[in-house]
Amino acid sequence: GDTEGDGGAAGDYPRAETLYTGGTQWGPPSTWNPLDTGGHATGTVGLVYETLFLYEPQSREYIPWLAESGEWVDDTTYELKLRQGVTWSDGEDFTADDVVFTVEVGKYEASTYHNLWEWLESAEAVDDHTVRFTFSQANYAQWANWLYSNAIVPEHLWSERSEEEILTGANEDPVGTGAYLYETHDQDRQVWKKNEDWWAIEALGHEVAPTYIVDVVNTSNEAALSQVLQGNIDMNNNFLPGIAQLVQGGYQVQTYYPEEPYMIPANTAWLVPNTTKAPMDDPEFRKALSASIDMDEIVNNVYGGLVTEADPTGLLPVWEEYIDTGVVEEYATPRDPKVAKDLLKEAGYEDTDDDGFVETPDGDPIDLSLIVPSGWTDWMEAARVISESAAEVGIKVTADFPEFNALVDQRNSGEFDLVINNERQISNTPWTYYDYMFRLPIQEQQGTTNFGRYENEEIWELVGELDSIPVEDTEKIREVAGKIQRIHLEELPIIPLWYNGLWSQTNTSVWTNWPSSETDNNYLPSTWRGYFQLGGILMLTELEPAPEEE
Amino acid sequence: MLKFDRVTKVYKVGAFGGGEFTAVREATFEVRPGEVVSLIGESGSGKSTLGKMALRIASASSGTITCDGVDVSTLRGHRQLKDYYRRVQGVFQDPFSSYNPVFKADRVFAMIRSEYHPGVSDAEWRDRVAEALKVVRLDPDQVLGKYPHQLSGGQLQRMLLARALLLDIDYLVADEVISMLDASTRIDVLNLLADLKARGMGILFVTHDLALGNYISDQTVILHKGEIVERGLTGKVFGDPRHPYTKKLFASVPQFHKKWEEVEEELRAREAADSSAQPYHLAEGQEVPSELVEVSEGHYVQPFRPRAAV
Amino acid sequence: MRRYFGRKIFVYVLTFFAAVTINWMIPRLMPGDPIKSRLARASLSDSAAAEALYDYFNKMFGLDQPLWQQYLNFWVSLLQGDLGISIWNFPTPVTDLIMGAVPYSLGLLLPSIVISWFVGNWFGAYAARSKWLDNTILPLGYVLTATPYMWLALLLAWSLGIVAGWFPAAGSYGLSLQPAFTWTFIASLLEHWFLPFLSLFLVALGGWAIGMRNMIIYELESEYSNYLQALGAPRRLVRRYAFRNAMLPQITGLAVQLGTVVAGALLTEIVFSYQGLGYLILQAIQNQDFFLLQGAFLFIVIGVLIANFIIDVVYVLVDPRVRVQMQGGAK
Amino acid sequence: MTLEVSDLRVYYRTLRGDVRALDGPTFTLADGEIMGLAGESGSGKSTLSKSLIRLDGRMRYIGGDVVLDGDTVPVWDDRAMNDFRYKRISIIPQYAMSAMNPTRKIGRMIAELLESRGVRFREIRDELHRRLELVGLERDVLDRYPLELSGGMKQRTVMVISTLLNPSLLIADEVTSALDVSTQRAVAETLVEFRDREFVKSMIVVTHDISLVYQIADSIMVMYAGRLAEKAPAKTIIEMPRHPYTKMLLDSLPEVGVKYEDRRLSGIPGSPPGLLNPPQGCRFRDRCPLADEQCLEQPPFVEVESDHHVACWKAE
Amino acid sequence: MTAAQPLPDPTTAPEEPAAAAPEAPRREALYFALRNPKLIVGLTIVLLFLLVGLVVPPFLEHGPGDRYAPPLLPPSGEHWFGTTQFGQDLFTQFAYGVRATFLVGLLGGGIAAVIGMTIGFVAGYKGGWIDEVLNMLTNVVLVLPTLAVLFIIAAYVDSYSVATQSFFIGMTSWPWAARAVRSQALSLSSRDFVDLARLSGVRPWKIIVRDIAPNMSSYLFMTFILLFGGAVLAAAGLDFVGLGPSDGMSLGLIMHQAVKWGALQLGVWWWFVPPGLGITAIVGAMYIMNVGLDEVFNPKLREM
Ligand SMILES: Nc1ncnc2c1ncn2[C@@H]1O[C@H](COP(=O)(O)OP(=O)(O)OP(=O)(O)O)[C@@H](O)[C@H]1O
Ligand SMILES: Nc1ncnc2c1ncn2[C@@H]1O[C@H](COP(=O)(O)OP(=O)(O)OP(=O)(O)O)[C@@H](O)[C@H]1O
Ligand SMILES: [Mg+2]
Ligand SMILES: [Mg+2]
Repeated sequence: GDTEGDGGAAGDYPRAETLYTGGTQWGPPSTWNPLDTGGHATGTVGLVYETLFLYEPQSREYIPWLAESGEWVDDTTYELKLRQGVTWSDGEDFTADDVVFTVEVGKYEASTYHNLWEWLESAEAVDDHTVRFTFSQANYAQWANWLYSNAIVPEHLWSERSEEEILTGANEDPVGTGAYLYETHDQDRQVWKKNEDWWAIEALGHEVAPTYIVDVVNTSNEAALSQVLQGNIDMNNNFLPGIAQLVQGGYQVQTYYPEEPYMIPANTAWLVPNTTKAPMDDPEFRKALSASIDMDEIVNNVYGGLVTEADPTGLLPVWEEYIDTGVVEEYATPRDPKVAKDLLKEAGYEDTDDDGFVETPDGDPIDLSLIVPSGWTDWMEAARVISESAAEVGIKVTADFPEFNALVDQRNSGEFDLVINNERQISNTPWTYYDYMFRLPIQEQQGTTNFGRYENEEIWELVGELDSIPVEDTEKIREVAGKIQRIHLEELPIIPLWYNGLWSQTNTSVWTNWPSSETDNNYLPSTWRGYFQLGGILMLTELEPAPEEE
Repeated sequence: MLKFDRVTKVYKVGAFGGGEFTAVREATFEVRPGEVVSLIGESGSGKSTLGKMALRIASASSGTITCDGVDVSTLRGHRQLKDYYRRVQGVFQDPFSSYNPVFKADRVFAMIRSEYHPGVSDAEWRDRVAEALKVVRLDPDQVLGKYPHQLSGGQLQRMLLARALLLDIDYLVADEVISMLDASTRIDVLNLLADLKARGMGILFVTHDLALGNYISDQTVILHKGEIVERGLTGKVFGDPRHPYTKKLFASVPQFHKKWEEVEEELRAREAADSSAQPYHLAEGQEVPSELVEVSEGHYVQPFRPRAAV
Repeated sequence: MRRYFGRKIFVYVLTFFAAVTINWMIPRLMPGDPIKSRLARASLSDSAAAEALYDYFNKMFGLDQPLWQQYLNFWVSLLQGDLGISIWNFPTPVTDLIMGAVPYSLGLLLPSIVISWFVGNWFGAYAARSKWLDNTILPLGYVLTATPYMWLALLLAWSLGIVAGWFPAAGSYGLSLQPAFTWTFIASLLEHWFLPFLSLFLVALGGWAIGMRNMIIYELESEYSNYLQALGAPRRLVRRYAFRNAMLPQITGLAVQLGTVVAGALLTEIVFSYQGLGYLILQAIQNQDFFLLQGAFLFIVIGVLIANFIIDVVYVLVDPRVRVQMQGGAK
Repeated sequence: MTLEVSDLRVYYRTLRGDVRALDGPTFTLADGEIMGLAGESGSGKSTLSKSLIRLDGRMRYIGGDVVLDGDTVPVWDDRAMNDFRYKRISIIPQYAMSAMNPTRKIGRMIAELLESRGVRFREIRDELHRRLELVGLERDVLDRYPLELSGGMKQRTVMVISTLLNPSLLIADEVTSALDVSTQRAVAETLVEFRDREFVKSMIVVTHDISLVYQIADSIMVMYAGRLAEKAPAKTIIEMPRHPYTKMLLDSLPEVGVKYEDRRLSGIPGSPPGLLNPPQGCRFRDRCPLADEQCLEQPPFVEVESDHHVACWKAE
Repeated sequence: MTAAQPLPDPTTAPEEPAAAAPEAPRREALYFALRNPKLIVGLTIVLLFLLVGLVVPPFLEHGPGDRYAPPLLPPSGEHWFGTTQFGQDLFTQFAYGVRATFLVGLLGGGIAAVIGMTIGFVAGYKGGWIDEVLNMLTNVVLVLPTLAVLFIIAAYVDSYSVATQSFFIGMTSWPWAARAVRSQALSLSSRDFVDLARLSGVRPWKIIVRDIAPNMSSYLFMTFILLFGGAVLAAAGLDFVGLGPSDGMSLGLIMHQAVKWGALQLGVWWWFVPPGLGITAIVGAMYIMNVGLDEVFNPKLREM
């Protein structure tokens, strides 16, 4: 037998018309509920269910999608015009009722966007294609984010469902408006089939290239790597080790950038100190720790150049325009062991007992544990580097690798010393990042934000202010962001490390014209959850079948 | 006096403890000091079981075994048992397996020393061992410091007897002590037992060889399938066997000067004399009682049906 | 005989109970919270929603109840055949997940156990008392048994899979296929099955060959072999008898080895990304999916117990010694 | 004359050299003769009996001839011996209790054994049944496993199996040692019966129990340390032994009726020499009360009277 | 994982009564030991690896985790076993891994041996209801799929060490040993010398330790070897799926990392071949040594 046969003509899905993706789904597809944001099968949102807008981060553009347009008619009222001629895959029309229904799902306490209703007062259908939203407080940034993040579900099918079914039901046989239809699934794959009646074909002239999309369940990165190399998977969105060698090795494997860093930065990996514990409650110590880290080692040796060092503010390159360079220049602590040592000395951290490690000014020994989930090999290596470089300046940090669950437990309850985290992704606004960094009030369990439990009312107010600036007002945003950045850099409650890539490796043997810095297909090459509406769907329209070989 | 009173032993049998098997049923007899009692029976008749019960290696299912009035089943704990073994000892059938092959043979003495005579000095101990070996007619130089496989069966068996002597015992259970030995060495061990008897020791001599039993014993107990079928003074049992099983045994013993047929002839002759009604004859349908019937003084026989079997 | 099986069944029930309890208990006593991790993976932006969801799921999985209650509930629903819902793969019932994986695991295990047992015994029997076979097969056998399952799997995946490209190195069937009764599908299934099977087969093979070789030497030296030879029976007959008798302990050996082989299969499945129970268990562990873990483990335990029971029965059937002894007729 | 053995030497190979377990016995066995082979443990009785049918892995044929009914028995050649085995020479092994395959029904085992020797089982089945009956066994033992039989039954079954092809020579090695007296007698008498019915022509009965062998044997041969000491008709051996060893041996055996108080018997002091490097000359020398200079030389095994052979210088 | 193969039928005691063997068993054993190629080869390999594990690490300049060399170098004079993706020296890792392997084998095998032997001896010697209960316990643990149990335990025990791992492995892998030892002890305790020891007033545990155990010392040793091998393989399995000890280096862990970092796909054979080979060699050599020992102690297995 030959392996090529697997992907060859013998199969049920013609190879030339099928796109194989992988790297997002870590277990058998089990739910097609777009409201189950963590669990739904890859493509449920994006391919089947669609959002009102898309947001293209590279060009910072909001692209009207199910909505034709939307605008703030006054400070607290937003009016949305819906696209006409959009139909659900069961033939029903897409209307304002669907949007209102979807927004109102947020009234359920367990809805992922329940907090929307803290500042949204009402959503009403003005007519079939107009929806008016009335807010008690206009959080422009969040609202813009909501508009492109959340998929609309059909009211005519969902309104009869119970709360439980809406929020957690498996929604087999999903009915959406999108470019693809549910075909089948199995333990190890999800198959989508092209929707020939997709509204965008006519309305926007977009046509997705693959007839079938088979999203393969990831069992391991290694297995995925094999599949990519053999051309069995066309696009994989996982961290694959050694990809640098492969891109240059003539395997028909491509990444967004043909050379370092190969990937588009997609999120920031942070070193989160627990600011409620000494000595991490001391900004000077935090800065010294940050300064000690040998980022070159991590970037070059651990990742082999696959990532880049993060900006001192931690903001992603897509938010470059919001970075106040002046502030950064003035307040950022350079990464330099000497600086670290000086900082320590000035703040009174000295090695009083001659064990090679500094003690607190009170003379207490310092022995910190840096936790990273067991099995996350790249992070484990990085943690080791941090531990080593901290030791170099005299800070004792031990890398520990608990199981992921144990780590979540420690992290959420604030029992840890140091943890690495990268939970927030690219978005339309740096607000999402600052919300993640500084959210107040601190709860007993910090489930999603501010794991370091950093309490600073001032900065949290500034974050709120940022939210209430219209998204077009870049000037104003930069100004407020600058203030935040200054406090952040002065206090350094959370230490940016590197930009994690938007891991994407593509094989050109069946499909070409993949997104690349070299061509004009610059859409984000990803099937990650939430990325179809960041341009992933448009990428599919740009794909071209590879010319016949042989 | 080592006294067995209605002793019964039931074993669990079948690979998984399914059934029960009565190895000894209601055995009653006694061993007096200065007397050899031979326990004769075919293989599996329960001889060793009786011996082991006397030695407390196995426990009786019912009935009592008393040693000079003390019920051995009441001996509790390590101390009491140890005291008991100071007075009652055993020697087993297979001299080779009675020694731990990885140690030197004289370890059997060392064990006695460490358990019973920890205070004795080396020199004195050596003397005592030499003394005991002299009694069993062994040369210390020849047997000490050697491994069991370097010694002959007779030597090993005699060392075991010497070991028992180190304890100054009153009773000895000798379980087929000579069956593994060669004809030429057997008799020496047998003579040795007889000498011990003369020193006042009570010996329970287990054997399946009638000739050997006859040679040294005062009392004879014939065991058949766990039951005593005949017992009494050796002279009487051998001279005037009554029970059909005993007779059958006699008829089967190979002898030098008589062929089997001749022996059978003799027995048949006696049979005729015995055919008149006897107190130990059972009527048709009568159960076998547990008590033996006294035929003449000191000679008991289990009641049986006449003509039942030879 | 009834008593014997009664006893065996008692041990099995006890084992089952102990195993299931251990498996129920350990994850729950350990740090971490599956719901929290599930939510953490979902990267919710809103902590209030997260909390509400947390409560919601907790209630749904019954994790809000006191431990003893959970334990009781567990047995009650277990006896009703309900293994609960997977947390990791919410909302798929655990039974579905397991049923999806079991055919693949069995498909690997049964052939590799059975074939290796027969072939191994055959080789071992041949090796015994033949100098050069003994010197070639034996060391090979030892190397094979000493080989970690996953390493052999890696070597095979790398050499025959990746380098030579003869067999696929991962997956259970071709990506372009749907399960169906077509030749293409079956061919693809077999192609994917072969390497994992081979690695399990090879490791087990060595053990059997060695075991057999040792056993048969004892048998060939036994009294009955000597007697047969003294009566001029040909070597063939003597060997046949010895082989048969040496097989018998190997049957019990099979029971003892079963756990090991299952463990090996788990590792092999992981190497080959084969969608059997091994992969499920690994996922369940990583996601602290109590219910799936319980289910998968339960399945393995039941499987091993049933297999053991079958072996017990077979043993009694084929070995007259045991049978006769069991009827209490030892003498 | 059935069997002629002359100067047969079979040694065991061991690390420390050869154990000369069988060092040149020469004797003959007449048609219809049952010969008892007695001697101390380790005197080479089993070695002799094994040499006549199959040398095991460690036995080494050194020299000597064996002639059966005029044909030379190639004891050194395992393959060639197959023609003799079972058909002309048969053995009841020392451990008859475990001589049968525990997992085969006895009947089936016999059938397979016979077929493998080129004998049609069907043709011999009736004879088999007859012989089983003769030794007092039901036919249905053939449908049983060895485990289900008692020791005596197993012993008799093996006897029947071994003699089924009417060999001219049967070797019975310690066939009665593990049995109790009554079974012992039955088995011993069966042996005689087999000879009388001419199932076998002649027989060597190995035992260390002289009184037993006296009951059935026509002649008795006594071995000592790998050599022959004495061979004579049974009665002669018992009543007029010539070899000092035989004498002492007989003197040490208690009989029913002899009591310690009446007559104290005594054993033979000392122990037999090791066979690894046996001393030159008469091997009984060290234990013999009559030994002198002459005994440093090996005494020949000579016929001192008709049918009475002794290996002793002192045998008058 | 339990033993790779069962010991020969335990009812045939390796040491037979020395009645017919006039030669000193010990001296004879030594004689055969020195001439048994299996034993010699096995022992040599084991000792070689032991040497690597014990002697080499202290002489190494770098730790097993040090990233100091260029990544993914194939084996060369400087880096005997090549380097990893991170520029770690694989020979260094290997040496440390071998050390851990022996540690796990000794500890895990040792714990299993202690438990198994204790239970086996007590059950075999005491008999009666104690035997019944212990047998039941043994059967229960025997039927448990141990690796699956280990998976569960390892997964949920927070960061643990090689010693902890060995402990768990030991706790789960003893049953077959207990069974084997029990049947041996059972047949030994029916030997007369045990009765004789009892008659000498020796306490039961002393009888077990002083009389029964020495008689099966070779058997016990062989049991230990098999347990050792089983523990090493089990640990390798755990390490391989990433459930190994959180600190330190082991051969299984090297394989784990090799696989994680795509060594198979990148053709970096020197990353995953040596560690597996190391395990196979150590365990295989142990097993071969075991046959050798078996032959030494078991006259029947010897070929002359
Ligand atoms: N531990 C045991 N469990 C079950 N049955 C036993 C046990 N020990 C002995 N028996 C049985 O009890 C009966 C009597 O055994 P015992 O050893 O007392 O016989 P014996 O007369 O000494 O025989 P032998 O002459 O063979 O030594 C035998 O049938 C034997 O099988
Ligand atoms: N396999 C062997 N290796 C070495 N020596 C052996 C072997 N078998 C027997 N011998 C020795 O050969 C001699 C004769 O042994 P054989 O078995 O013929 O004696 P035997 O007269 O049959 O004794 P027994 O009455 O105990 O059966 C003995 O000294 C014995 O130690
Ligand atoms: Mg007995
Ligand atoms: Mg013999």
